[in-house]
Amino acid sequence: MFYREAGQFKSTYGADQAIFPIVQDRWFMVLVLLVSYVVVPMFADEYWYQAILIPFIILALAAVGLNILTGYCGQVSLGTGAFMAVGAYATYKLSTGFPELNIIIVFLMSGAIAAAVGIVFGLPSLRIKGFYLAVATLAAQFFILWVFNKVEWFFNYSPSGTITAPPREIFSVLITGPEASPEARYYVVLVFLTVFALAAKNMARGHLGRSWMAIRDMDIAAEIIGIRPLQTKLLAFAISSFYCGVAGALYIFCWLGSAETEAFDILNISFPVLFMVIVGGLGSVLGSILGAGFITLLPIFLTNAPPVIGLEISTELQKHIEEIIFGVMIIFFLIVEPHGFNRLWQIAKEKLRMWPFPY
Amino acid sequence: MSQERRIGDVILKVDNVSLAFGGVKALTNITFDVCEGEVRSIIGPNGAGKSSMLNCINGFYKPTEGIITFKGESHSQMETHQAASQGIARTFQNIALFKGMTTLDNVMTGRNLKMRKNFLWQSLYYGPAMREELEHREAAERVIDFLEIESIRKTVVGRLPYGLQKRVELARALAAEPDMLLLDEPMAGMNYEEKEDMCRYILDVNDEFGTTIVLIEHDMSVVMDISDRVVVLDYGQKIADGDPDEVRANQRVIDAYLGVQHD
Amino acid sequence: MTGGIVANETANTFPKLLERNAHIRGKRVAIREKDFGIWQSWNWSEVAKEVRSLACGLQVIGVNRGDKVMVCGDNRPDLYWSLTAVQALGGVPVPVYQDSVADEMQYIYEHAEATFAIVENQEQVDKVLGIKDKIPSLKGIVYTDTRGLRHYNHPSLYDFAVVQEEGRKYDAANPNFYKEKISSGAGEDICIMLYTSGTTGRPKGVMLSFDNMIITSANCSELEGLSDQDDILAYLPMAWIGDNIFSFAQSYVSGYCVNCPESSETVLEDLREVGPSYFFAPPRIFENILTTAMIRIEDSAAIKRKMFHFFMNVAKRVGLDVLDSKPVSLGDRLLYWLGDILVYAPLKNVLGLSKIQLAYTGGVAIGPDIFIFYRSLGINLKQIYASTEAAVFITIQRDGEVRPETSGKPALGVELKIAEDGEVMFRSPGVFQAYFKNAEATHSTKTDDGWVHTGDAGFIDGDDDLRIIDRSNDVGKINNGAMFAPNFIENKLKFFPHIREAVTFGDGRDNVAAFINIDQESVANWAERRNLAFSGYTDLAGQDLVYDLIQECVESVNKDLAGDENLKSSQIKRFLILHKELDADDGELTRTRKVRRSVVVERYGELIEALYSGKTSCEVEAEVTFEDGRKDNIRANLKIREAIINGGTQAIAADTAYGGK
Amino acid sequence: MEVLNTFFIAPVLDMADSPIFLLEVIIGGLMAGVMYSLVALGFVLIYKASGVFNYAQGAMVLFAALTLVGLLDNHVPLILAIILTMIVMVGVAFLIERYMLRHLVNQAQIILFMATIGLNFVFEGAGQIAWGSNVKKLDVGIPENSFEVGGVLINSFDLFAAVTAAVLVGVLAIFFQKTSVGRALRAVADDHQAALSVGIPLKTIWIIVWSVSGFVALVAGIMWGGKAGVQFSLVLIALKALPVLILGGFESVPGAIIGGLLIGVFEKVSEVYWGPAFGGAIEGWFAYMAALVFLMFRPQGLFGEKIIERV
Repeated sequence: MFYREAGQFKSTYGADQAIFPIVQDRWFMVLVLLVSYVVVPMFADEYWYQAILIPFIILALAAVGLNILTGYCGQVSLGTGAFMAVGAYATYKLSTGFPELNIIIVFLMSGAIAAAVGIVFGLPSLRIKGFYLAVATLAAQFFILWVFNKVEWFFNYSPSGTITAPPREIFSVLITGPEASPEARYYVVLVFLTVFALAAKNMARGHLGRSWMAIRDMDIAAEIIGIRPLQTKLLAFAISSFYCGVAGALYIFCWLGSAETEAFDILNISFPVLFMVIVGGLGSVLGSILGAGFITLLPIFLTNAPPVIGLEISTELQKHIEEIIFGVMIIFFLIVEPHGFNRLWQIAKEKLRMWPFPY
Repeated sequence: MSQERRIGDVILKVDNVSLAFGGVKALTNITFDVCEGEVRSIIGPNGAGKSSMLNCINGFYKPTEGIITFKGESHSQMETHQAASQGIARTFQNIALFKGMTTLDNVMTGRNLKMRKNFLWQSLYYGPAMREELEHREAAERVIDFLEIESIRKTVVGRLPYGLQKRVELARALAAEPDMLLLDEPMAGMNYEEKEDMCRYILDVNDEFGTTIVLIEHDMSVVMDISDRVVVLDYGQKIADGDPDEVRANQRVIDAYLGVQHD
Repeated sequence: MTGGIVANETANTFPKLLERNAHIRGKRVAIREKDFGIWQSWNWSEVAKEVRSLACGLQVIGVNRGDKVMVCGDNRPDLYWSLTAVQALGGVPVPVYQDSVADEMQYIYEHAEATFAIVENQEQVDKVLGIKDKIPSLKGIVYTDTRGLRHYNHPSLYDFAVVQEEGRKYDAANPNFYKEKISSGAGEDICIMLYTSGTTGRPKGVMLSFDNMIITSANCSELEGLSDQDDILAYLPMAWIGDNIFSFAQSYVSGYCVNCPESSETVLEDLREVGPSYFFAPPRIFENILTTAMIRIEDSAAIKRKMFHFFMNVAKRVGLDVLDSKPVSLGDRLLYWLGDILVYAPLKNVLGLSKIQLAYTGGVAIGPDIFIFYRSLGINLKQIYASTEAAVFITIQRDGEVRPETSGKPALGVELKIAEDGEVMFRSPGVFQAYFKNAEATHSTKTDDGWVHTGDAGFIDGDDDLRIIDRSNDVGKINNGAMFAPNFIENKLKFFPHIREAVTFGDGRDNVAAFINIDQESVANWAERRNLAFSGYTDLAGQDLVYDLIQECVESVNKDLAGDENLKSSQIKRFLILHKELDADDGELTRTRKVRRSVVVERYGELIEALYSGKTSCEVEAEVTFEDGRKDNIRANLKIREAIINGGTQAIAADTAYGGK
Repeated sequence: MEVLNTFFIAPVLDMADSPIFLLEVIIGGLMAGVMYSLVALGFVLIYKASGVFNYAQGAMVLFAALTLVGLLDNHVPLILAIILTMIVMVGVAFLIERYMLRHLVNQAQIILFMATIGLNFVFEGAGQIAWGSNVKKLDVGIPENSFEVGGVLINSFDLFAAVTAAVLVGVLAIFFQKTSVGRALRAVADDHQAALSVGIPLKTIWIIVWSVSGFVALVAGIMWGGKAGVQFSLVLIALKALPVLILGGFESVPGAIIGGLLIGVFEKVSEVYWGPAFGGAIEGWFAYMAALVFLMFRPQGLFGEKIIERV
């Protein structure tokens, strides 16, 4: 309905392969960026940053990472929490060990370390498929967290066993630790998400993305046309873990400030991030972000809804009701649109493009 | 009116190849060769071991015995993905397309082997990765044009009718610019007109690009018209080899096909 | 003459116009083609280079002044360039319908004394090779698409690219050749020859000069303000004069861009991508687009459907006035504005019509409902009255004065008169030179002082607009003495989306009867909605419910006719639905989809007699030609229906003998 | 050298030192293994019949146990409470079929898996709302004392649990092999279309299979709950069963049983003999690692057949 595509023809392959080949989509994207970079900071307060925006963005980054592995390459992973933990602990060790190192570089190095760990735990994917692999990734999840818990070197022998983000600056602005302003942290995570989401989209639409999808759709045929399964899968594991690693670093350094391994627990991270990917839509960068929004906002909404409508219930009861509603919503959503927000978005877009026709 | 096609030296030699699955012999001492630029058919009743033969040639199955020589390089064992990099492409009896991807993406995947820019360049997209991508898009478009599938370029292949999926699969194989193209029952399940079309495409590919074609069919009649030479398999053994007329006249072939249902 | 433009010496041929365009707007895109997935484009200087090398190459292979060069294929840039290249050498390009069967083609090649053919692909090459032995004058065939032709080693076959390559070499060796060649061309030279299929007899070769084409094009461009900012979609057959004017001549004159679709299957999609600003389509196509649109709307959600119809009613009420800038109340203006956001603009966008500044339709009458539909959406659709012999334009509806039932006022430079017998005649700069090798026909069509008989009956109404009644040859008399104008009635029938084609009879009869062809898409959709099972066209056409449906249409036409004193005797008394579609491949229609009455009368004489005999059904056997050239017979038992006739006139009273109502 | 000693020599020496203790550990592992088998069995049943990887199996155990405890707390006699709980589980199976499975037919397995995670939340929430979230003691009258057989100390509760589980497994095996419903279930597992074509309503099958696994969950709940109290952490025993599944195969009943026993023994032995070397608390991941290493060498699992891939 808002689309005016007549006359938007492509005379180069470059234009035809653009991420947003339609002018109206490009404008929409500009609008979204404008809102997130300019409008939101004008209105957001501490609560918005801390409770909603920053965790949403960080988890969206992790979801984009997991979607590369699970959505594009078809390898289900339940070890997201562990890979995030690797990123977080690596950042902690690097930034406390080398205080002079630029924190952004530390984040990226930590991502690389997570990628290396991801490759190791991706090795079984050559021989194990489907749920067997998913369960196998749980081995990574439990083992890695156990290591971080047991080996005191990782948390610098702190008696409480927690890691705490040291204050670090870029361009003389404090961006990590409890003293950093929420705006600064918001911008840091937002820039990371923007750049990484774009990079993910770029990889997904190139030959790399096609290799992943080929492996996902039919691994035998992919191999026969010359795609090396192990390399392709390991690269997906590496890149996915890199994303998760960076997200994990931001999780501690730009959001929680300090944490124990429990923060990266399967129930706190691995399942919710997988939810984000599924609810958002497998094989979609945009979907990952929408899914992250849904899964982060839903509990907040459920917590805040009863008081708003004047309902007084005990926190204990409310917690359980939330659980039920959350579960039901998930099931409902999967029934209504198993292909997630991305599909809904596509359908809506298609409807608008064909308006007033139904198809 | 037609000019004589140039048929060159032997490009593929299958020497004494046998294949067994835990005691069950799928192929027994098969020997034959394929010359550059020819259309070579492997025919035989269902279960004769044709697909197994193809699977051996492109490294998907490892022969228990024997040697396969392709372009002068001998190998008894090879990794599946290596065949592709040596210039062998194939299609499948039960279409093996990437169903979640568009026609264009499927064809582009056929060119993946030729694309070299690493993931860092790709994550940037602009620059070398884009140049590479666009170059290959152009090549892919030529294949799309050749097989006349322009109108379904951006359709997800899972939604296409059977005949078109077969054509997309051929396009994907062709996009790799193979020296040798293995076609596994390219006309199975097609009606008469679709078969005729497919024959034309196969001949055109052979003509236009000089691609060597090895194709499998269980329906004799279709392949006889388009093949230069035919190998006949039955129960995993070679029972005849020669030009279509010889094969047609061969008593063992007639016996093997007697009572075999044609569709 | 009223106004008009005279071409000057430096721009009086297309090769010269091309040089001019390359000079003054060299960087502007001249032509695009969707190929290999994107719109490949050539600017005017590139086109000039292509044409130049092609012309030189054709010189090398032996194209001479005055040679007839056949051009055959889909709308492709290289074929359009071929026209200019041949013209540059003083040859005459003869575009041929690409779907012609061998017979038709052989006749045209023989008659035109073709020396060369420039064709698109293997299919066309095969066709030409098939008749080559019978055409001694044919010296060579140039093909543009090499696919499948690699192993054809016929000595007279040339690859287009090779010809161009040879041309470039020749050009390098003879740098003045091309310039000299084109400067020797003159405005009065024959620039193109087009075969009109005609509803009677063999095709005639209409010869048009550069002046005919260029002046006519320039006049239209001036009237409508076309410029090099415009875009058009070239999708109609090149052998039809309209395409030659719209996609070639006018583009050279005005400098606008011509867009060639990827294939015939993707025309609608490509239309949407290009979003042309200038568009021509015969009524048939506008009708199809509308029918499909309506079918799709019926599939949408109830709310959307209601909204659509609501706003379409608004448009029907005020749209025309808005388009013609007439006063409209504020409320309506607001509603129309809202409708534009919710319905009209998106609808035009989906159909690919949103950028249209000027759209023409013509050739045959367009249904008023269809015409109004497009105009009320805000699309400036206008009717023209056109003819090959006039290089298209005879009359054009003027902005602000568009009424569906007229054909508009004379185009710039056109004089119009109605002969005493009611036949429309015109004189214009576009009047053709002669029919090739047919002085007799030339004489009977064109008077010595340049007036042309159109063969159509019409009159000029109070607003000085031309109204066409019918082909004057077809107009006859019913036995009660009333005038019988078959096309007029048939058009009324064809305005219903369910009716694709109609043939009426009545000349020398007591009453009017009709053959109907249903529109498969529309009726099949209608049937599906009613869960009506059918196995194919013939089965569908024979269903009682379909007969009921068509009967409603027929009776509604009758009601309409009854309102007119002159026409009330022309009400359709009996009709039948034909078991097969009338088809150009069977010779029943011309390639431009006009009914060949004589063929129909001859082939279906039995059915006509049955219509006038009082039988309620008739057995029929007919031959159909399939796409691959195979022929087969279809047997069917056709029902004949009676329709209600309104008003008691003598004629009707007379035929109560047949048991009419 | 020291590493070699801690990880390879010392544990073996320890074992050789006291074979009785080793036997005790192994028996303890078998007892625990039976419990794993029980939970894994629930998974396998559902996976076989409906292709659903039911993550909520653990929550079903908790839910069943909570329901039972709740009824017992309200002074419902034990037998009646068990029967009532069973009825509740059948009702739950019915609801799951009606409101979830039916709408997810033909969806990708991962979607079904995620849906069961959703189900997990519902079970957790609902169970705790209905019966509170405190740790509850479940006493169904099984003796808790230990006795000695040939120097090996055996806990009678564990023994009871093991016997119960073994009986249950036997009953299920008979159910699957001998009854028509059981055969139907196997037919569904092999081929949904075929099952439909012989006239077995898929819905019914699903309800039955979810009920049966509800019953298995109830038994597991009684056992685990009786031992460690009924509490939220029961949900986590699902995680215990997963290595069993990849070891034994998602579709293999014998795989679940043998795999469970193997994992149980392995886990106990490693905890006792290698745990200290690792610094303890290795039970969270050791079974996974072991199953993973096993799979690397035998991807088809314990009882799977070598797959010949065809194209």
